[in-house]
Amino acid sequence: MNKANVIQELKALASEGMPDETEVAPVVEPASPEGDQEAKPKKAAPPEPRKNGLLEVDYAVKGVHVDVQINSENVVRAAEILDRAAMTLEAVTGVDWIKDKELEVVYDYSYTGGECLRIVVRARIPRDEPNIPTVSEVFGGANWHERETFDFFGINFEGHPQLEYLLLPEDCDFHPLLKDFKGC
Amino acid sequence: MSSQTASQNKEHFEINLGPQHPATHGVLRVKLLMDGEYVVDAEPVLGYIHRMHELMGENRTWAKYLPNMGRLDYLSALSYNLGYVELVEKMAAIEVPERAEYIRVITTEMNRISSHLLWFGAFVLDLGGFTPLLYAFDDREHILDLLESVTGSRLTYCYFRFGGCSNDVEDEFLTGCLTFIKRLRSRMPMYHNLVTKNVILMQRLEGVGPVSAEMCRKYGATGPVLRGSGINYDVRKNEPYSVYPEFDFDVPVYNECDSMARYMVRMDEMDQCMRIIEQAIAKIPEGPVMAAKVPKMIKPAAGDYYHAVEAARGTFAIRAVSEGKNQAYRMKLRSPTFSNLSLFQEASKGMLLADALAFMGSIDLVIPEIDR
Amino acid sequence: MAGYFTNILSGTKSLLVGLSITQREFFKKPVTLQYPWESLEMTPRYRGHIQLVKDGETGTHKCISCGLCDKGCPSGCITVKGEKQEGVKVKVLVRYDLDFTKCSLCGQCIDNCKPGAIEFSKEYNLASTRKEDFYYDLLKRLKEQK
Amino acid sequence: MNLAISPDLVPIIREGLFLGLIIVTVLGALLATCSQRMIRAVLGLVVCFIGIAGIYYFLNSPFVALMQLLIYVGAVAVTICFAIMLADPDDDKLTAKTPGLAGPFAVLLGGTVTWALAYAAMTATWMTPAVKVNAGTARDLGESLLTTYSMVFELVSIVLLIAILGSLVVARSGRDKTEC
Amino acid sequence: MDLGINVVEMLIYLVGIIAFAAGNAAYLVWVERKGAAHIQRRTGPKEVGPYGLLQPLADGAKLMSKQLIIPDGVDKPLFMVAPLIAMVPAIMIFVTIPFSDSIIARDINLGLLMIFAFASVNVLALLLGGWASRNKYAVISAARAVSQNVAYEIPMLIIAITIVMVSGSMNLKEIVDFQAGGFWNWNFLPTNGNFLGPITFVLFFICFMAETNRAPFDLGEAESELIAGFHTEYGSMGFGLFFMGEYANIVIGAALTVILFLGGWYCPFGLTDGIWWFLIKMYLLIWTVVLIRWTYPRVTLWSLLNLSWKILIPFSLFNLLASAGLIKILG
Repeated sequence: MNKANVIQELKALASEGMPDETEVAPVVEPASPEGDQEAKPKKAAPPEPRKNGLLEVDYAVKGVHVDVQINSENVVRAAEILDRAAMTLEAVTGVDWIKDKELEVVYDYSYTGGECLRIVVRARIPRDEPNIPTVSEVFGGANWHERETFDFFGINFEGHPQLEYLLLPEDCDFHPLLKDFKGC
Repeated sequence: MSSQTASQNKEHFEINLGPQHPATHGVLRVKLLMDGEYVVDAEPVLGYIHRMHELMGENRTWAKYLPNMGRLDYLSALSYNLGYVELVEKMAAIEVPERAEYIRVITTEMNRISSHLLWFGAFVLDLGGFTPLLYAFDDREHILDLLESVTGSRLTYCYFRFGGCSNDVEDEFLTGCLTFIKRLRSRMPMYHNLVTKNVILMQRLEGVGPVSAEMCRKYGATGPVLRGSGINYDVRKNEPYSVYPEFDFDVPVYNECDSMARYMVRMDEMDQCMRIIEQAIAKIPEGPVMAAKVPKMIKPAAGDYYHAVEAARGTFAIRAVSEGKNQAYRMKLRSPTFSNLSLFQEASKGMLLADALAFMGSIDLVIPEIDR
Repeated sequence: MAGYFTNILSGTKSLLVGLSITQREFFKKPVTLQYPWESLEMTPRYRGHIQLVKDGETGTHKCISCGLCDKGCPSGCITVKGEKQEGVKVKVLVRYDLDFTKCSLCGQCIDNCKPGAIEFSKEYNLASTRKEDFYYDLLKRLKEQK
Repeated sequence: MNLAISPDLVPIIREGLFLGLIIVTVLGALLATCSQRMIRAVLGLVVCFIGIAGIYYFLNSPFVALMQLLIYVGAVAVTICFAIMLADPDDDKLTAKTPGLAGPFAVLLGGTVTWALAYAAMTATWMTPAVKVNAGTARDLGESLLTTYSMVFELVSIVLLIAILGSLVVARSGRDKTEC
Repeated sequence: MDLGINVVEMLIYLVGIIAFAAGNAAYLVWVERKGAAHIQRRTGPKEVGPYGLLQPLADGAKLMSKQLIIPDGVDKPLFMVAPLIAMVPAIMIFVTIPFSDSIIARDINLGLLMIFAFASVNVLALLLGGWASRNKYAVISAARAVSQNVAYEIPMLIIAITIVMVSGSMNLKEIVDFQAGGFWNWNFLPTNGNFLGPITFVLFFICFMAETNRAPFDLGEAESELIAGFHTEYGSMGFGLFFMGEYANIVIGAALTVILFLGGWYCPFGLTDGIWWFLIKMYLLIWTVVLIRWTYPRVTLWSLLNLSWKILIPFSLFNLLASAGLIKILG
């Protein structure tokens, strides 16, 4: 595994499909805790949804080394890059950003071969059309994680071999982790 | 998935392991498609004790979510406690006094031994040997007594607090730990003679349930399953947290990739736990067990946080998304056996029914943690 | 062929060793506690349900009805009701209810309690078929305590 | 007090026992042929075998009687059960209706056989009924097998060997599993 | 056929045998529970009577008073008959067992063969019970039990044939009498011409455990795999009969081992021969069986069959040939 190479490839992937590549460069803000950045402007103006791009964040604070946001159609390519780097998919999950009308799918990758490296890949998809390609072809373990995410958020993983309720009962018709879920 | 197409074969039939089957510790159902004694396809069906812990995490303050940790994996509750408090301490930048860190390590490792002992007993029970279970319980009882004298509970601990531990430990506890270690050391040869070296057990475990390192990687398997496949990965070593870097311990790794390897990893891990505890007791400093300044209402800065610890069954990680409020915006619990179990379907194909059970036992399942 | 015989021999030996271990354990004393006839003394830190601490001097509780235990309880199983009474500076506790069916014994109420008015009881012989039996009125309980 | 059975009663008991065994045998046979479920038919067969074993015992050949039990009940019936279990997974499907002509034909055939047997039994001249060749013990049996009947014994062994080999061949080609 | 039997004697034996079988079944359960408990450092039953000695009676009363549930969809006649098939042959076998020189219900010339003949019927009970239950676990269990019993009957018979050859009789009493004198005359030593003496004794013991479906060969009722195997659907006395049949079979197996290898009622030192020696030896063997059950994990079907075909049968066959040769040479 070559950390620099992986970062380079992911960076390239993240900058792909940016709305306007020449204008907005991917945000690269090492060291500075990204949390403050997001927290402060909140009081002034409603926070903008995060732009695609790669951040090398402070591991001691965030618990991850690389945080990259990409377009939803690129998650499989990201998985392939990380698979080639012999990384493991630890978990797939979602976050409901209801204010931005977006759902975020988060992939946690880690490296079990020695040096500690954790990479988080995220992709945002519109809330009313929650479709994203599955990475279960690349990582078999994603199968269950994606099913779980489907349970909780109703995200449709396209091409998933068995997108059924995993933890919730087969006949339920709600997705509890959506922020507009009001109990049943 | 394939069960529909495969079941058209007339010679195949389906049987259920669980949810009321004596082989599934807890409530797991595995739909087995069998061809005589051979497993054609095995599909675990989860969710029988799903409690939506992640949603609870979004509705409670950071502090109020603490007791939930003991309910995830009730056998090594302290590892989960530790993972959560460390995450919140990281988020809120709380300094933990050193004595508290040592106490955390001692109690967590004791808890890990008790978890492994219970697994040992239950595993041999799965294989049809009843007696080792009760010998293991005898030893485990001592741990529970010790931990009860410190934490007040016997199983679902809620002992750690943000910034330390809820109370200090006495010297009796520390000497008690040392006495227990002495006792367990003297009992280990008995376990090995009775169980590990038993020819029947070896026949049942050797070469059964092969899980290659590559498969572990693809499925995100961690913990003893990964280490039984020859990969030296332990969060305590690779990504040190708490005061683990100060201790000298080995990560047992076996290359056989079979159930026996996983068994041996856990047995050796108990030895290593004892080593850690001994060193911790020797080094434990005096001082407070709670940080001087812990904010009343914890409001971590907005952003994503991730923290992983080594629980008894593998990497337990929490991803918390904070919006700067006193409760989480999103709380993702990444439990190790969820990933470990997910490889069961692929790995168990073509196994004998009895071997599939041995394999399932060697993964060491704790269902509440899978279902969350 | 030699492996065939050594396998049989070593296997038999391991089986005999196993038998000797269990036979040896057979003659040892049981380690279990005969529960209804014997019972354990709970350790000082044992977490039973909470109860109000009896103040040695005044013979009553120390609760100031601040409600911090109530607010900090993850399961919401504590209900504290205080009342302003004439001549007393702080609110006077009139009811302290515990719904033990929900309690997870995390101890946060006790951590939160500034005056140290509540503690864990040492009761563990709790069994009932009705859940109403686990709704405790702690003030009443305190009065009944000697 | 001597409660030993009086000598007068012995023949009666003897006849009664013999009749009882015959009834058990016939009932078992009837159960085996009439029952609609295969597995119950096997049970009938077992009952029939046990009756026959009793008759053997009655006719002073305990060895044959016990062999009947050991081999027919303990092995053959079990094998048939096994075969049924393997062959017929959904046994709800009871025996299909036989064509109309089968019944009369069966009666005719059975009647003819019965008549022929009865006729043979009635008309044949029985020289020495139920010859007691030897005591029926293992030693006698072994001796006669290895002296008088050695040729037959060997032939039977060869037949059995061929049967075993044949069944092995059939069993191997029946299921071609690549692994396991 | 000799019918000059004393009716009173017959009745006494009948009642005695049934009482012996039932009492043994009941109290072996107690021994098993108490023994297991002490092996595991527990106390076991201790409330009903002193040392829980009345526990078996309480268990029996409980089993008998329970409702006999016949699940929907089972093959009712077979379901009812199977427990009987498990119990009756077991009791029949006791008829031929010589407990001492004089205590034997019926001294049959072919006693050994009779034991094997009736013991082989036992398989049918498991098979029918499992099949009639209409339960997948029960069917798998029945299939396992049968393949196991068939596989282990072969070495068992071969070893028994060796003993018959050595002692020249199938009469159990004569086999025991052949071993009269001290323990050096017993068949488990090679002194009598049983070439691999102790080994065949162990092999026979293994076979007997496998035949009675005892742990570690309890594949038929492997509770972690098949719940309770062939008696999953049985409750009340249906289960009770299966249970009694199993324990009766253990007693028979131990008795047979004592008769064939350990000199029956003869004292090891040629002194006070009598039924007590028979019982002492038998219960020691039964205790070993209990101890084994609580020590080892369960074997798998494949290693079970391997054990039979790769170890037991070759050894027993070799022993048969060698013993025959020995007898021929020594005359």
